[in-house]
Amino acid sequence: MEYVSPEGLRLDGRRPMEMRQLRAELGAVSRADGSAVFEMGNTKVIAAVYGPREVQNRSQQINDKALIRCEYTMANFSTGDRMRKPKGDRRSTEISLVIRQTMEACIMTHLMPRSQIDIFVQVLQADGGTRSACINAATLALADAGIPMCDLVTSCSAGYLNSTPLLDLNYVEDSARGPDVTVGILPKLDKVTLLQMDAKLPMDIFENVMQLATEGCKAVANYIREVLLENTKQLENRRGV
Amino acid sequence: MEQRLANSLIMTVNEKKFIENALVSDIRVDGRRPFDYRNLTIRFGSEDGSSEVQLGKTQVLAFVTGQLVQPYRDRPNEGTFAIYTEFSPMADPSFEPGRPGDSAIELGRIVDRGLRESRAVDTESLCVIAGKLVWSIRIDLHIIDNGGNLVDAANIAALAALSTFRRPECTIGGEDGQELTVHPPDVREPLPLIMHHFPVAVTFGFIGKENIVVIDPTHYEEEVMGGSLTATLNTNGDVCAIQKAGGDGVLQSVIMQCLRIASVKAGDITSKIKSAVESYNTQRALRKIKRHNPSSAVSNAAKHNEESTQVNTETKSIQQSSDTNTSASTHDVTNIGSPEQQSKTLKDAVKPKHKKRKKSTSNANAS
Amino acid sequence: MEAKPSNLVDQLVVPGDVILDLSNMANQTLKLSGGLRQDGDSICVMKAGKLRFMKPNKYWVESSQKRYVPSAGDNVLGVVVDTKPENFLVDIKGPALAFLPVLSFEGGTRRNIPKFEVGTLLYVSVVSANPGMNPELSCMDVNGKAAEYGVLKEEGYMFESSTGLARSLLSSPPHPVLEGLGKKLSFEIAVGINGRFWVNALQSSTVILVGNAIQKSESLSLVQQKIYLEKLLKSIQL
Amino acid sequence: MRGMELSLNHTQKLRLQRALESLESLSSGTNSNASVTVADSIPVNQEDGVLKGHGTTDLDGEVVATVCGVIERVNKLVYVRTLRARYKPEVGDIIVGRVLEVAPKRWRLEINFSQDAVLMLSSMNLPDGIQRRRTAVDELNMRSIFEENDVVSAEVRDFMRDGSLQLQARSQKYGKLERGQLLTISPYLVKRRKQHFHHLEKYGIDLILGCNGFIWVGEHVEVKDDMVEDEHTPTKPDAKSNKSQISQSLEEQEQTYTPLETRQYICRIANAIRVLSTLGFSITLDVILEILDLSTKNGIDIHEMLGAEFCVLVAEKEAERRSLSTRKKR
Repeated sequence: MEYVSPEGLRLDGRRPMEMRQLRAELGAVSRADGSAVFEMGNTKVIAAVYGPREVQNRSQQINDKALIRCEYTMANFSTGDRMRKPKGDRRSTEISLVIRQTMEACIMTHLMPRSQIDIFVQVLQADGGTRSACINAATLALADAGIPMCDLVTSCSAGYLNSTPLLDLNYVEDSARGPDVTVGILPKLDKVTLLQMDAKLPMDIFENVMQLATEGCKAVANYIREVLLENTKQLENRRGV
Repeated sequence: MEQRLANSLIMTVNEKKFIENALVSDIRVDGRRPFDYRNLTIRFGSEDGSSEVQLGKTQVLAFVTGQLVQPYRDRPNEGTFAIYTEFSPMADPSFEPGRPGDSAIELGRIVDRGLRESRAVDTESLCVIAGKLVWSIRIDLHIIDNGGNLVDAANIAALAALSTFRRPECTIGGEDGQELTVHPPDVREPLPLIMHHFPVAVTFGFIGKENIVVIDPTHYEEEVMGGSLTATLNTNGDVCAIQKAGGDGVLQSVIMQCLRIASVKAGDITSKIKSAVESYNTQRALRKIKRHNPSSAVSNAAKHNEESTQVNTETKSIQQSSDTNTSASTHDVTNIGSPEQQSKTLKDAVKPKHKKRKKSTSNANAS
Repeated sequence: MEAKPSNLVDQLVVPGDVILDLSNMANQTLKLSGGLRQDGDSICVMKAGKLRFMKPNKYWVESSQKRYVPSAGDNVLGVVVDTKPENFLVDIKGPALAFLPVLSFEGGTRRNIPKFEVGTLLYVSVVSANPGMNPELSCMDVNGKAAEYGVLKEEGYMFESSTGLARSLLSSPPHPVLEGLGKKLSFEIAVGINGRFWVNALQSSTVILVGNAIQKSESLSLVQQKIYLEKLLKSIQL
Repeated sequence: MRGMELSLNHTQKLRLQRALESLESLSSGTNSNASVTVADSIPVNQEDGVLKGHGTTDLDGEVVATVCGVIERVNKLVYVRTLRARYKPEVGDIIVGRVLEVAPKRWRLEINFSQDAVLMLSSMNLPDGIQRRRTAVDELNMRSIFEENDVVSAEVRDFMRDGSLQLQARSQKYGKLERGQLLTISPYLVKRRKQHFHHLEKYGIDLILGCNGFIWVGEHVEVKDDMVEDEHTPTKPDAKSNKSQISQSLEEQEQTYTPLETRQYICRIANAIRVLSTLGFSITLDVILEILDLSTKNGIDIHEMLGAEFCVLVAEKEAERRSLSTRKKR
């Protein structure tokens, strides 16, 4: 199948190195301490953060840092085929684990000992790159909850189809069973915290694709930073003196 | 509370600091350098498709079995391939009995992704009748002892087991071309799987503030490290899968350096697996010659003949069995033990036990 | 009348062995320690090991195992796992966590309770060990002095060993490998009878060498140990 | 816009926008560059020596924010004041909390902090008011003081050695709160003041602005010296109490009866606070009273106070108020 036309356009009309439209909104869940909706094109996820709060299961309490928990779910209506998916299948357990460990790397857990932070992410519409969108939404929600972090984490994916590196794969491109590289970076430190990859790719091409995904992460980081700054200013202005 | 304290590994402050400090002077607690792999031993069981891998103190058992099933609707002419992991508290008290924990699932997913997504096993050759019957390959990974770096050990065990696994040969016959014969191993030599390449997982740990890279971390080092990266590569230098699930951030240049080191290690490990498999195959060939030794066969000859005739009549049409779950427990098939056992396995190969009697009566009725 | 000690003394015994028959013994007091029990008229062995005897009448079975059975008066290496208002919970490889009262330090008062983070390595003595109770530890000797007890320096590395190896490291004549290494290298070592030893030296490589050599020596016979030691010392000089 | 689930019509939308814009222009002059987000570096003069406060960390010699908020500088101290976040207790803060659990010698309170707060039996005055030894009987009667889900006002005492938070209620003004509403808002909207207890005599209402964002609006209760009376009237004999049961229950009824008017005022004030908090305006007594006046003057029903029109009105009013106050300063 042709994923890149001779004119250099992808199926949805993007250029190979073009990202989908980003949209973020803070405060989507009023009960939560922090929440956000994040959209990458047609992929839409919602994240809510509760905490830091008292540890619910005493035996899990950690004496020198906060306990981070994460639950990732995919809404039944998020994909084309509306199947009832069993809760806690292997894929979502793994993604929950990956999101938790990624967020743990940037949350300053030692500042909130003996407490617990819960991150809930739910995919409302899946159109490729859900993992990245979830991480971006979680970052926004954590920042909204005022939880101290040493850096933001932003994520973006890239693939390699028709001998062309493609940024931010959508569902059709994703299901082509080609290589799919998901990268999560700490933009300020310029370090990679999350890196997942499937299928086969020679090493030098992999480096290019990873580089492309990293650029995508940086673009996401700029957008997220703008959103947060705008939000902070708004809150401060409204509050008044 | 106390229970949890007793089950979790508590490292002393001294140990944590020492591991970091020693790494600054390029040495690890077990005397290795940062980029030394532990001793790797690969052993095989008496049956095809089983292997035992020992990596330092880590021990993993892999068992491959095959079964005839209906294929997935979206891939009608491909065999299926699944990985199951078993983390028993025997290997490490921190593993909880019952439901597989996060680490068990992550391990399964990493091995699965490395083998399946890179198409290491030729699944198309596992198709028997398109859309109706394919071989389903199942790998069971049992952790026997956790000495750290389970992923690499499990991956090697899976590769070794896959490369010695053999499935019974099947032929399709009958007027409508829908009749299936599963040939017992002593009638036709069972077939090995077609492996396109060997994706080998190599794990790195990042320890301390400077994120010093170590290869093949022990479970002490795993306790201390801030993050890890598992790269699955083959000998052609292709990257088949990478997993770095959060944790401390590292520079891109470090990741590329890891990949280059991993590629070298993957070459070493692949040749180790291949030589182990080769010696196993020669041994197997020797055993087979012994097996055909007439003296042992004489006593069973009469019964044996009966068996083989029975087998030939045991052909059955697929339509008849489409509702039943056709199964073939191949590890039994390959085991040439007593004739009683064989007769059982042959019947097993075409239908489940509880349907056995019913089926034979219905067959009789039909004829 | 002085009874002859059992003829199995210093021999290997296994569970079920009868070491003494009380029926043909005159009225005599016996002290039985770990691994022995009285079954009617006979004294039976409960665990595999070497039967030991101490004059005048004490018997016990000595064995090497991974777990430690606490007994009063032993000096052990413990790891702090939790802090409670009254006690530190310390892991000494025993069947239950041991309590170290916050006041059992030299000059310990309510005001100067030490602060130990989880994972602090301590050299402590077992004060009491009764079945059904958590063992109690102390960081003082009988005179209430700190003596050698307390926190070990936050460097060096703690190695695990069997109780048998720990005992042989503490025994006299000294453990040949330890003695041999001590002549050539400079390092500190603290051995807990509970199967842990801590090694510290200026160079990390020395710590690793000493620790691994000692761990390896357990599976070697005396002669093999000597050969191993010679080889090892040669390799260092190279 | 955050927290706005109102459906505004076109004019309302424009009016609200204009009001908010004018608010923005009013405050943007003061500290426009002081806002930071996570991982933004904070410009500091390293030579002067900097003390890094809350919400900052050191990254390769650079001071970096760890939360979103506003940079504040006090002499050498640099810190980031967070906006939306959980409550950060300071010793002496007056808070309102909800009892979660009655534990041995203590109550556990939910106060919107990262952990539950602890109110020891020993750090509160018993109903008889006298400082005395707490006996086992007192311990058994703890539920008669506070039960689960009671709302309590107290003061932050200190942090214990293990990091948990201790409260105290050693004054008659602290204690159980009854006959009113508990509102929870974001703590950054409540400023630390000298006065957190307000008695609105005009309406017969108590208003407690807890520093933790829990706000109590309830019927006014006279802080009286209960124990004096109690001591004068020793426990009545059983027979007598039986007789007086009917009269007593009437008496009780009278005690617990809140006049309709007061109840309406409670709701009105509560709704005023709700509107302010959805708009994200800081909540002080003056502002609340002003909104209350606004609602009564315009004849707006209590339930209409949460509607779109009133919300816009409040925003306009606030913009007007703030512009007036800044003009006055000039």
